[in-house]
Amino acid sequence: MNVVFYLLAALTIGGGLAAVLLKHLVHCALATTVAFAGLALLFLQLDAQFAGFAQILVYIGAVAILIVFAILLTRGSELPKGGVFSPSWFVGLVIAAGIFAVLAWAVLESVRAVPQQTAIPDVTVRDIGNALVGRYVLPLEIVALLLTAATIGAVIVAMHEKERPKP
Amino acid sequence: MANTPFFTNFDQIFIILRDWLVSFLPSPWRPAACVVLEVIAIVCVFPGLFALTTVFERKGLGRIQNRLGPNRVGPYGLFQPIADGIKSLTKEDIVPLSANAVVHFLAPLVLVVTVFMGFAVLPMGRNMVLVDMDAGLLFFFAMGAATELSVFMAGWSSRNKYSLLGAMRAVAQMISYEVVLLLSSVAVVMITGSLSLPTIVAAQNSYTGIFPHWYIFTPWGLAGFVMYAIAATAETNRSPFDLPEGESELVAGYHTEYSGFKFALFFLGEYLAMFSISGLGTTLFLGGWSAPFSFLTFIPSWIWFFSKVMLSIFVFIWMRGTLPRLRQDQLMNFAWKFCLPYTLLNLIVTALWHFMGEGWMRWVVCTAILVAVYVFMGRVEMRSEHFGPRRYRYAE
Amino acid sequence: MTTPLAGYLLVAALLFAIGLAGALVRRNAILVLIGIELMLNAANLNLIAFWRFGPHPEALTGMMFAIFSIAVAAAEAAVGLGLVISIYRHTNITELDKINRMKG
Amino acid sequence: MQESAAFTPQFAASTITGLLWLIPAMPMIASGVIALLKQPRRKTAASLAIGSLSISLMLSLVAFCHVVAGWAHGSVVREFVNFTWFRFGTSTVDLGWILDPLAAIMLVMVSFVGLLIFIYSVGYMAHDENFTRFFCFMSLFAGAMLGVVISNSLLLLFMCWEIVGLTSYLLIGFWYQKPSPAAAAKKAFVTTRVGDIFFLLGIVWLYSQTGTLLFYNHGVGSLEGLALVNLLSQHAGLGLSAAGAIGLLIFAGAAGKSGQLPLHVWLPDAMEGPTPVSALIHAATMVAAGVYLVARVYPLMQIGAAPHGTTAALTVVTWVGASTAVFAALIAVAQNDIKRILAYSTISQLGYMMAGLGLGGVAVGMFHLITHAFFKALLFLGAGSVIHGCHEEQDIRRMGGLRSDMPLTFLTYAIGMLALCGFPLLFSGFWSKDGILEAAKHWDISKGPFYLLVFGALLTAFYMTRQVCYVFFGHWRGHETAHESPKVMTLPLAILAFFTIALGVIGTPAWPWFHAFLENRTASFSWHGFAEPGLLQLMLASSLVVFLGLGLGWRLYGDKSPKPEAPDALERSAPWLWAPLRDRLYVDELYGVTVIAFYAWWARVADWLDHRIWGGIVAAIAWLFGLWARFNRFLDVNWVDGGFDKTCEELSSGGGLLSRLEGGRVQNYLRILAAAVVALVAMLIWSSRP
Repeated sequence: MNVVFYLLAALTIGGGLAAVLLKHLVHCALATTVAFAGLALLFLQLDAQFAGFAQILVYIGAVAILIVFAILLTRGSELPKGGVFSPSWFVGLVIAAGIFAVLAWAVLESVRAVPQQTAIPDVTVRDIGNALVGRYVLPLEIVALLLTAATIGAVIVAMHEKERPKP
Repeated sequence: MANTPFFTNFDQIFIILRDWLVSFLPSPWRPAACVVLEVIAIVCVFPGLFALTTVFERKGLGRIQNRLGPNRVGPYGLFQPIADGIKSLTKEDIVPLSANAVVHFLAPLVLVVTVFMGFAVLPMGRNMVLVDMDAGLLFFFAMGAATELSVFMAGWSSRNKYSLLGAMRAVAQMISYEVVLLLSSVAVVMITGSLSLPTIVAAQNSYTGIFPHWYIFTPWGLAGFVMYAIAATAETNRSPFDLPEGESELVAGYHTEYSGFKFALFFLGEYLAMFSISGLGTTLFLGGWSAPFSFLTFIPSWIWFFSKVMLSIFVFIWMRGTLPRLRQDQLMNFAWKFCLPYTLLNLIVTALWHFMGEGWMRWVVCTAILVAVYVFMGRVEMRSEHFGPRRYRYAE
Repeated sequence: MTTPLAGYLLVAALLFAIGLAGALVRRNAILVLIGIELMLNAANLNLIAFWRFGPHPEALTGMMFAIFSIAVAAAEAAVGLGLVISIYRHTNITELDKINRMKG
Repeated sequence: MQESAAFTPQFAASTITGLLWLIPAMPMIASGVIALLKQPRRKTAASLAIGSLSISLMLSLVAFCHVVAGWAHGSVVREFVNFTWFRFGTSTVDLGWILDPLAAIMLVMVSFVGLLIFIYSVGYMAHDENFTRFFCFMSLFAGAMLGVVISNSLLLLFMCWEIVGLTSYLLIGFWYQKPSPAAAAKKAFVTTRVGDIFFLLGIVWLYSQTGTLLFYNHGVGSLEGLALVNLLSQHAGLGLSAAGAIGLLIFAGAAGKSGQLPLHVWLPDAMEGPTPVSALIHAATMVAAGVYLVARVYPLMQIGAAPHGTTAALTVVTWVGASTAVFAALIAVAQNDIKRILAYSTISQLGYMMAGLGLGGVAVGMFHLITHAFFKALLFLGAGSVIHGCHEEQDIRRMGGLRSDMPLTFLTYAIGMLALCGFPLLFSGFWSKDGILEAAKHWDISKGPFYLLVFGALLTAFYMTRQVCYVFFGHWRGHETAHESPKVMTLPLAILAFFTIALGVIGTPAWPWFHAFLENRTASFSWHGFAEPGLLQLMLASSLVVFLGLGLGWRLYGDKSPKPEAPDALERSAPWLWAPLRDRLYVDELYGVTVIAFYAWWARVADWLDHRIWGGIVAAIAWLFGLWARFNRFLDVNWVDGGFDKTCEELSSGGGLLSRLEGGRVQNYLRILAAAVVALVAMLIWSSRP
């Protein structure tokens, strides 16, 4: 618990809030990027260097760009006529608040029971690599398969539909 | 000879200088002061190099195009960058009326900052690296990925169709070639077994006879380096892959609406990206700061590093002077249908190289596979109509 | 907030709630996807925090989970956005409350 | 060996042995690549196939030279590389490859003949639209055949063996749109499968007895001392040792592949495939694989024999071979299809090889295999050239006089025919057949095989003369004029013809280089080889037999050019003999009335059971249920429906209410999900409070 943590938490939460609340979709996407970056920095603060950099590489380098592309391809950068929030936004807000309340309650109730490790874990990239191709090789291969399938699926879904002759 | 105190001191002169400066401070402050000093050094040296390179590029292009290049300001036009700098600082900073001001302002900053971050993990000489991160290469690429966002921000916030088109082209191109860039570097990681750049250099810093063990002198290393160089050219939007800035079509691409100092920042950012990507290429394939022959090790390591980087910059300039621009579809097809498969193959070959063990066999087999596939893909696959001349539907 | 772990968990919970709120209250499908990404990220933060402060960080379980989750999230984003684009091509809308037909 | 990692072969052997796997791998890779090519990429396909096989040939030649050099310097001539494929429990399954004289000779032969036939096919298949598919299969075949040759493990051999069988099936049925090739392919596949069942049984037995399937493995392989002694000491009944019994089972597999007597029926029908296939697979290489297999496991069959003695297993091999030789030769006399005659001739010659193996050892049989491969490939390719030149005509009665129309084909065909007949001194076939006859003469057990084989030689000369007279002499009786084939087809003919003559040099009694090489002795040239007692007389006798056959043939058929519809010369003089021969001695019919009839009967029984017994039961049950259903309907219509109608109305109105929940609005779902989560988590925490 120190200043850095509070700053990063504020950055992340602020980014997240902006992402949800801003009107303009591109602004939302950029705010999401801020939230992603804040999270990556939080990862670094948790001594998870590899995960942090992977987060930057994947989320800022790929997912954010993907979102931006999607926004521009769907003309999402123009403001919709019927407002950006759904008519029943209040219900959603209440539910989300309920979720937070329940989660925070759970955290505060149970966190004392968890033993805490304070020493910085000595984990190198080599360890992660060895674990990936050792103990976690099956998940790794499944993820590889999933990514391939997702790539092909995304291409097929987004591909131009062929003109079908009208019957 | 290389071990004599004089040469060692000369090699480590910056380290010694830093330690000497820091020794004036109380010891608890020293580590922080070290970092500050190093950051100052990087922030001073590379923009200085950038200034030099602009002159170098304009003169070089001038020679290629059979003209003189800048020669009015100072001896041989050497003070030209100072004049340019003063000009861009004093020009009016125009922000278009409909532009999204905040994003428009942030874009060049994000670009320059992320590009500067990349230098943090580059070893520029023996012991000369800002942070020796365990995951240095990943950090470098993470920072490289962040630059794409700044390009998009610049293009979108300008509210100009040319800017937006240029930005979309640039982002699409950078994403496509980033895959190739990353995968061609992974080959090196596979052999070295480390993502730390100083470790990668150290792995190449040994000699057989007088010849060094640089990775470019292996079949997979050469193939990887060629792929890396192509991807780096595309990644930095340099000719012949400079479509995002193609002035004949897009005015100036995503920074059309920038002027004055913000434009200078974009300019700086692009050149810095060029330096950092050349530095990474040097580190990965050309032995980083190690000398090209064992009898030249007495020359300080940082001189080698910077000469290799400047050599790559020269190649960039040379290509800009000689090659015509590609078309967008050719560019994308080339990335996804040639570079990517070939880089993946290179990874397999690298694994083969590793598992075949020492001996001449692996040289023959790896070279044969790479050359055969290169010829096959180049001659057979690239022959299809996507890569050939475009058929104009109405002009013929 | 007596321990650092609780702080990270609370940040994660808040981010999760924000993401959920985004997914629930916005009309645009892309924004819903952004909300889902935020929720996934909050989960990742939880995983990393538990890895860091848990009893066996050298086992790497939480870290691995987070890395795989990042990879899966990338796939999810690609497919999700592909779907959004495809639906937009088909119907010219991206507002979720108007997309309620069960067939094409 | 056992400690090493699973995928790292031991490269203790020389470099060429370490690289031996490349020889089969090249054509296989080429086949895979060709399979991916588009149909019109003919040139690419052909050059890939031919190029890969040329590389294999070069590597084979290097390997051959390596072995010859090792043999000449008296050093080790058997090298092998073994590795563990997989392990279960403590036992491992090892694979490996081997380089020894036997493998080296076969390698060179297969890749050389294969290459020539590939080149020939470029011309022969030029107008076929499935050109690429053809070369894909051919390459796969070549790869698998080379794999059979180099494998040092019975399992690996079996795998390649089955691929060879598969490609044979695919290539026989290459023109599957016609019914007869499709049927022939099926017949070949099923028939050889019968042999392979026995082969597999032999493999399993061998593995259970010795725990390894490697042939040679530093003294612990299944063909080496310890394992053999162990096998010999066990009795398998019928006076056989386990070694002999396993050998016989493996021989059954070989018999299936090589068309030995009970299982020969598929080979003549296999001629429905394209002619290069007949030449490569069903004459030169694949059918010889059986002979090669027997030669490979020869130690299993031979163990326990006294010096110059024999074993029960070898006796069986001999008798089967000798009877096949005569049996097939008899049938060949009365056939009219040019390729069918050659097919029966192949069966007959395979019988000679088997008999040679049983009588005189590996070298005698293998020498005939090699020489036969060349001249039979030559004959088939010549036949293909004739068929091609006569516009796909295969009936020899509708040819004639091609001597002047196709001079080059005639010349080479004549060379091949004389070699097959065993024309004295000049041709390789003479020397190899003579070796078998000599071995038969010295056999102690019975003189039966000797007489059978001599009779076979007479028949061979006779039917080949008949064929040549029909095809090349007399005058043209076909429809359109014949023409000579293109260069790409005649060149392989000329090369094969050259080797048909030249190969005889390495196996004469004066300089038995081939036999010495296979048996790892030193070879020296001396005329004293002929001085062996009885040898010259035997040579004279067999020459006389050949001349008798040739003369008889010429007397009956020479230059006469009978009408296509007219009865055959032999038919006129001996119709009682002709009919059974023309009908292939009724073997197919025998199988038809025994095996197939039995199966058909059994199928009819099953059908009857299905219809009457099981069907009856089912019908009865169905009837009962029908009754029950009628009763139910009565209940439904009168009592239940009214209640249901009411319920349905209620349900549909309630469903209308519920369907608002499932409105296809994703966010509603998410909302309900999240609310449920809130409720559940709250319950969970509440209930677990202390």
